[in-house]
Amino acid sequence: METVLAVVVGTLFAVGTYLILRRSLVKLLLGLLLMAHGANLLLFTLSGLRRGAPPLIGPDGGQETYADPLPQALILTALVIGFSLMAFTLVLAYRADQVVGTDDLQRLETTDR
Amino acid sequence: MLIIALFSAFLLALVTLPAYRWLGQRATWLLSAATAVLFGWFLWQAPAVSTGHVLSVTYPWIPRLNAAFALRLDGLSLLFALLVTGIGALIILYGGYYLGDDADLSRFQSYMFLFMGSMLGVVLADDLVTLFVFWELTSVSSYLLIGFRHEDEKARYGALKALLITGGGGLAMLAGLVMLGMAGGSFRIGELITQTALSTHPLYTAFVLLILLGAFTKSAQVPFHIWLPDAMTAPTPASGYLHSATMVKAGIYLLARLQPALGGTDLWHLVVGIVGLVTMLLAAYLAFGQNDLKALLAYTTISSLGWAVALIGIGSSLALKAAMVVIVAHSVYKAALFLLVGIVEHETGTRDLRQLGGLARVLPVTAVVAALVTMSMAGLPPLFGFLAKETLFETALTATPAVLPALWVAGAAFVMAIFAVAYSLLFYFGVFFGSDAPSFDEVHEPAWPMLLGPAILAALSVLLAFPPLRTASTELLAAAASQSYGDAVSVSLALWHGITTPLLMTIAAVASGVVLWAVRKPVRRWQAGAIARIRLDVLYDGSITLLNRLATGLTARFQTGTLSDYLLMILGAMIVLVSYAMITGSGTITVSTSLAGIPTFELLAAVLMILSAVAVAGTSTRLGAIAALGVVGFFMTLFFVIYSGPDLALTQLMVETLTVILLLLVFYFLPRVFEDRSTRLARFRDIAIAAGVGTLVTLLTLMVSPLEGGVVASQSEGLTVSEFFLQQSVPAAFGENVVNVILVDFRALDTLGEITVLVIAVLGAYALVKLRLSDDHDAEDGS
Amino acid sequence: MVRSFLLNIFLALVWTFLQGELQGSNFALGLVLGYLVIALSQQVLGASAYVRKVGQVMRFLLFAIWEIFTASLALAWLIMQPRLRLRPGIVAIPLDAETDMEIVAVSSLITLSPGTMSLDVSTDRRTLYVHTIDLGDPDAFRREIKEGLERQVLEVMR
Amino acid sequence: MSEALDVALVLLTVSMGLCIVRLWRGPSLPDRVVALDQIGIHVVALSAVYSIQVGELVFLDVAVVTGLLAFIATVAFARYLEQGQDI
Amino acid sequence: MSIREWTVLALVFFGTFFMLVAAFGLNRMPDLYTRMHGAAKSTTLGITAIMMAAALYFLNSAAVMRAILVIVFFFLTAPVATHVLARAAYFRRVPRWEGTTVDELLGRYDRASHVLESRQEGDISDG
Amino acid sequence: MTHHLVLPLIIPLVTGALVILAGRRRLAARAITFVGMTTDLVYALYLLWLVWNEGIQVSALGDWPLPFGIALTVDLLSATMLVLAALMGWVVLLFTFVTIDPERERFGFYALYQFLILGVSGAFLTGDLFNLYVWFEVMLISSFGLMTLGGERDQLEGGLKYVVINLVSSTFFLIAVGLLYGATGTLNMAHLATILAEAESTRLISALAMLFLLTFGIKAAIFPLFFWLPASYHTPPAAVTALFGGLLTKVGVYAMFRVFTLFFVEQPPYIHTLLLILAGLTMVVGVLGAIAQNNVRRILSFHIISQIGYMIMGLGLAGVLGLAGGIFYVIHHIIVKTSLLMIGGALEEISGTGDLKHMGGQLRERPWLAFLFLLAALSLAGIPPLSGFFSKLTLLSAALDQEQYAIAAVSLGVSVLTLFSMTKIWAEVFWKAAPLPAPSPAAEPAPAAVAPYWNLVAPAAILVTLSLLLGLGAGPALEFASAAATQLSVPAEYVQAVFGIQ
Repeated sequence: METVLAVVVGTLFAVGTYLILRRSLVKLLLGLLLMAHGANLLLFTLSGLRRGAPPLIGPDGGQETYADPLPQALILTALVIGFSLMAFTLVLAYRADQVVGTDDLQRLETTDR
Repeated sequence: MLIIALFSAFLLALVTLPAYRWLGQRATWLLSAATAVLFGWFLWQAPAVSTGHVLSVTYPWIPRLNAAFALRLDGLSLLFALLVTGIGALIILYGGYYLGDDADLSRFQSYMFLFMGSMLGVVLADDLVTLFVFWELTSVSSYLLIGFRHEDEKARYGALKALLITGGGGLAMLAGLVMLGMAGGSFRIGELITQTALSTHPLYTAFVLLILLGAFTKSAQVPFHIWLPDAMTAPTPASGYLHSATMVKAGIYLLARLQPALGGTDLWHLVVGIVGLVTMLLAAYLAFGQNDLKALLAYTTISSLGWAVALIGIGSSLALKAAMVVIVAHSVYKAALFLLVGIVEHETGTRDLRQLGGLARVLPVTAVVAALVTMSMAGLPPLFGFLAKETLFETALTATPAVLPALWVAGAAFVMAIFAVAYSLLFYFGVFFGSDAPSFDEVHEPAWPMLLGPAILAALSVLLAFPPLRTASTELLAAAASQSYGDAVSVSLALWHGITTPLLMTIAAVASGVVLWAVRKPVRRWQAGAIARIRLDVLYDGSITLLNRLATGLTARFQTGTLSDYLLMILGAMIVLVSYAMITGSGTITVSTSLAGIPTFELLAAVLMILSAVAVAGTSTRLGAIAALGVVGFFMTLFFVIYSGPDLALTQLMVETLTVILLLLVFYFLPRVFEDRSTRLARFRDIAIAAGVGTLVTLLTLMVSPLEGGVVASQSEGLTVSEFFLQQSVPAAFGENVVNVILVDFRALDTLGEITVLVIAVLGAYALVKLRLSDDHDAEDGS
Repeated sequence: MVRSFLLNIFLALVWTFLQGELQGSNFALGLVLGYLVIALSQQVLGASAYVRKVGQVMRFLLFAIWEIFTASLALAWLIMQPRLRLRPGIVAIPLDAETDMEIVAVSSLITLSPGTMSLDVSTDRRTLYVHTIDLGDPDAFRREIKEGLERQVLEVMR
Repeated sequence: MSEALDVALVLLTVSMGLCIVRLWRGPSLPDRVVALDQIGIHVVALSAVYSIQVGELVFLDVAVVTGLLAFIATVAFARYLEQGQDI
Repeated sequence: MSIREWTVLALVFFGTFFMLVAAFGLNRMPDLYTRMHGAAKSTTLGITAIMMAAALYFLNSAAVMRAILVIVFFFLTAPVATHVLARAAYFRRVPRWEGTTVDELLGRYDRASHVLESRQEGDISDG
Repeated sequence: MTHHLVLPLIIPLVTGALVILAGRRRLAARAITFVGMTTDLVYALYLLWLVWNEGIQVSALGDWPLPFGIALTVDLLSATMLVLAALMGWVVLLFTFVTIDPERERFGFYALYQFLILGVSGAFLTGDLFNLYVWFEVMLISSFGLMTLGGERDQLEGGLKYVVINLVSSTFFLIAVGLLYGATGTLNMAHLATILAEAESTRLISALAMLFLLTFGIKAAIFPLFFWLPASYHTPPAAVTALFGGLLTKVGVYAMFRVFTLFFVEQPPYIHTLLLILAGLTMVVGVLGAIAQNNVRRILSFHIISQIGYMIMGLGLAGVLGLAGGIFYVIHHIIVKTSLLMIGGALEEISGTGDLKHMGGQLRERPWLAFLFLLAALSLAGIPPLSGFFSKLTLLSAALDQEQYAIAAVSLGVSVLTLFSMTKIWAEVFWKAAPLPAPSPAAEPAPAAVAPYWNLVAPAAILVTLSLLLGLGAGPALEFASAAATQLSVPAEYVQAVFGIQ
């Protein structure tokens, strides 16, 4: 299954990459979100996929094997961080569009010239 | 004491500003006197130093680089130090009156002292790093002085040109010096000049050439001489001081200083000798073609510098003696000439040869003084300049190395001498005599302190040629030359040796020079065309233009302003670097293509997830794309559920939903255009990049996953990190949900950061929405 | 009514404590038992709106589940036909329901029942627009809804 | 039991796939929103069945939350639709 | 397998079946409004069945509570969601299937103010 | 075990929180921030003293045994960077008080400022890779906030590019961390060092090293990854640019130093050559960019890139001398660049524009500012006896010592170009006569910043003095940098410190 998920991760990155290379602000944002998904899923894939073994230790001590809890904790942190960043970016995109008046990224070039 | 002497100059630079504010013009005298005291102190050291005594001080500075703050006063340093302080004292005085009514006088004098200190530092340094520090400082002070009239664009141009050429050469030299220091195992000049094996070092050619580059740019040797004429935009005292008497001699000083260590090889003889000779000749020729008096003097300066350089290139004891003589002679008469030109310009308002003439009538004293120094420049007896030329001829005829045939040297010297006579006549008669002179009736002699400097220097030009000053100076010159030669050099100077070849050459040169002057009009007219053709400045200007164009072009290519381009380059770099690492590295990638054991519905879900991801890019509507994104999020959740990450699934859902809602809110305001605006080609390119990134990420994931079973055990307790968490969660941290325990206990710091990020994001977004310092594009949207 | 409800909660809590374990299941059981106690004691204490209401709600729920069950079956049947036999239409139904709660309940239940789906309520809240899959006579349909479904809902709600 | 549940999971996934087909085809926006809503509900179902299969109660929580959020998302979409943005 | 497990399985498949029905409906029906019929009813039933299965399988209060929560929630939200969506769709003039026979809603929306008129008295042919 | 190591995190965090609580009360916010920043500076200095005397300091948070918990690890490099961060924070704060507009102050400027310091300090402190990611994000999001605070058009436009590229970089950072954890099973840097020291150089490890190079390269703005910087750095208020220019990219540089000396040593084998190539390109492209600009802060922004090249050159040269040169350069650059950006900002405030065409005459108007600028500019270009020269000299010596002549030549050539470009500002702003009646839009008297001239100059003066002292005291400074470099070049010491605390 790791192989399959690796392909999924790759696809997420590929589509994300394609989208962030578009000229539209909206697609850019979507691409960033897809890449964030890809990154999280990648971490998850690496954690060693185990079915039905959530890292919850019952009062009786529980099973012998659990899913690796650390990557899960990392993803959890990354999820929230990623969300915060995305939320900010969305607001920024909204404001930028409002002030600049276009969502065509090729026209957002005044600061570089 | 040496240190105090050195830093007193810098101190004076600081004192200048308040001094002028409090004392007015009296400060000029005070400062000049202070400089004279400095001169006196150096002079006082002369007897001891002439006998070979060396004063030196060393402080460790950068032990890690073997660099020390080391000073050394020997014959060579002393000679230069005397020139710097002696001429300095006169020029400070002169400058105080020359710029008497200028509001920026104090600033000017301050720069002059800054230069003086730096130049003293150069000549006193006993350590290559110390030397270089002061070397660059002279460039900076020169920059400030050339650009002193900074509202004038030409001044700025000249200043930059000088700085770039000398500064650039200086940096090349730095590389050479560092290599030299490494080759010689020390940065101490005193130690390096005693070494003999340097010329066989494998890097010899490299560091010699680099150091020469520094010296040549500083001393305005062809083809780097182009900055000096433009540097004439500096106020005249500065031109006389820096760009004639002292700073431009820094390169010569360096060559003379390092001659014992680096000289004696064919490379040295050839490069230094040829460059010197060419400079000497070319500049003399060009000088004759000038109309601007300062430009004329600038070219004669270059010529004389070439003269000294050529002598150092020859490198025999006689040659070095001749070099010392010409250095002193030139400094004395050329400084005076500049000051005189300054007077002329100060009084008449012009320094164009074509507008001047007949000034001997209104400026008699000036004319007399000028006559003396011009004669010295022309190399006429009984002046010190004559001695310089005699020794040059003598050297050319007797003591040249094999690679520099005597005929070349003698021929070049002779031709130069002809031009020297011719341009001297051109200068003197053009300014002070001439029938077509316009009337300068209102012109009068300058304030006497302005004449004092030139007069003293003119007197010196005479007196140095006769005892007792001649004998006194020979000792010093001998000491200097022997430092440069690396062995004792005996110096005896006399005006009359009998009828010798050099004397005959001088007579012939003077005669030819007079003839040349007589036919000056056609010659100069012809030159005007020729000069236009061989201006090397085109090279400089061209390269600056080219540089600017290159910079603009290149930057426009990189910094296109389009985010997609930036991302393209970044992702391209990623693909190149990572795939190169993958291709060249060793190790296997295990790809299990077997799908056995994978539940069908998981496969299906994976396929569907891929489809929805593609759908995000493929749908033609924004909402469709968001919906597809939402589906991708649902599948993420699903996989988190399947592979035992309930907390992840919950958080993912929450985040996903919030994101989707935010997206909707934001998109409500965004324009509706959603079609792809890129060209077909761009799309293909992007697909290729995307495929590359996707493939790499997949491969990376695949490469890591097989290791999963064999995660390296940690050092303590034989546990892997996750085993530790699972084991310790309940007993040590009293939590059953290990993920939670990690978040709030084992790795609480991450969580702290995470929460902070959330808070900041809210803060930032709030401010972004609320605080609007600029007018919005659409006012109605601002509600 | 509120008092009865609080009484029920109280009884449930008492039950939970008697059981000694503070668990949801015990509390739920307590709720049921408490309700039964109140329902039985109403013979003694007189009729309580609370008991009636709960009973009505239960019936209503059962009705709703039944509606949705039949609706789904009908749909399943429809889908499985090789040719879809559809006669969709949008019908306006005047509402007797007055309060927001009532309107929501009516419109929700319409959505959950076979072949109908409420589209929108007019701004003056007097008309409900319903989409139906198999429309014969609009007026017959109107009548059917009003007399069947709406009345049943309003009975429960009032 | 587990094998049988596997079958159920597959069926649910297929069903979800059908919803994705609708999501892809549209044609109107509300069609897509309906499809998304359906997909959310499928996730609820899948989580619940999976929770039965592995015997882990926690995944029921996921089902609860998914249901809640799918609803919120749908309403949000609907609000957005009604604001009258064309596509 | 115990009877309980059989029951669980039966419920799961019952639910799955209706989920499938909804999904098929989503694809077979000709227009948005007819599609939504299936979505509203069948999935609610499907979820109900599956949640009941889960409750039965675990048979502890936590599971039962969650199941009830989900079921009640769906009963409450499914119609509401359908309702808001259908309304929005109609408002946006998502086209109806050409076979639609009667449309008494047509033309009653004020698109600017979002006001929906009531049915006029004259239209009511029968009380 | 030194638990007070968390103070550089706690102080800005608490200060930031207090500022938020202060709400819209500007003066309270100022006072709180100033006290917080000062405390931070004092502690950072103490920490540096401690590390200098007692070696690498480690604190395992929560007392969990390492490598399981998160370790804060401070070696000389970290301590130096902490001091610099605090110092820049402190000095720029003074500058902020003079130049910032009250509206921004009311909208959480100081809170964001403190959180930025928090993120930066965290990145310097931590000895855990994922934790580094977290602090990077804290730093990023606060910088996003600061960058766009005010919502002016240029800010938003530049900010968008800045944000997006950094988000991409963060994503790659995250997967790199994840992959490295997958490959080694640990996140603790010291632990990674021991594991990777034994591991053979596979294509996986090489590829991961490249990923880290890329992510940190983006933050550090090296050659093909720098585009966000010139697009955005000139857009926020001057104080923000000064703080960013001094600190942000250097966090990326620091991370590269850490990663490529501690656990990706010689991974992949060609890493040093690659770094040198990138360093050279960065220098050249950066300085050419600067030459192409005609706006004070844009020129300075491009110079940041160019200068980053020198730091990477130090890393690429490796060896104690090379690393020492790099560290020395970082120290020098942070000080000088911050001061230059403050001066540049002040000039823009005074002139009402940053466009060289519309500026001029400042040498007569503001001689002290001119003097400071000249010193700082010369220092940047590497003119002795200022700090820039000695750091370049060290790098040059290291390069020549290792017979890396190409990079030595490039570094010298770029120095000349830097000089060329800095004198452009000098000539246009200070030397050129003031343009005729200002055509700039800000025709009305420039903001209040003009009046208190001394306040405007003083912060830059502090830093320029520091640069001068660093130059004159180059010997001790280089000894210090060498000590830090020695620590870097012996990872075992770091590892020992981390695992020795139990």
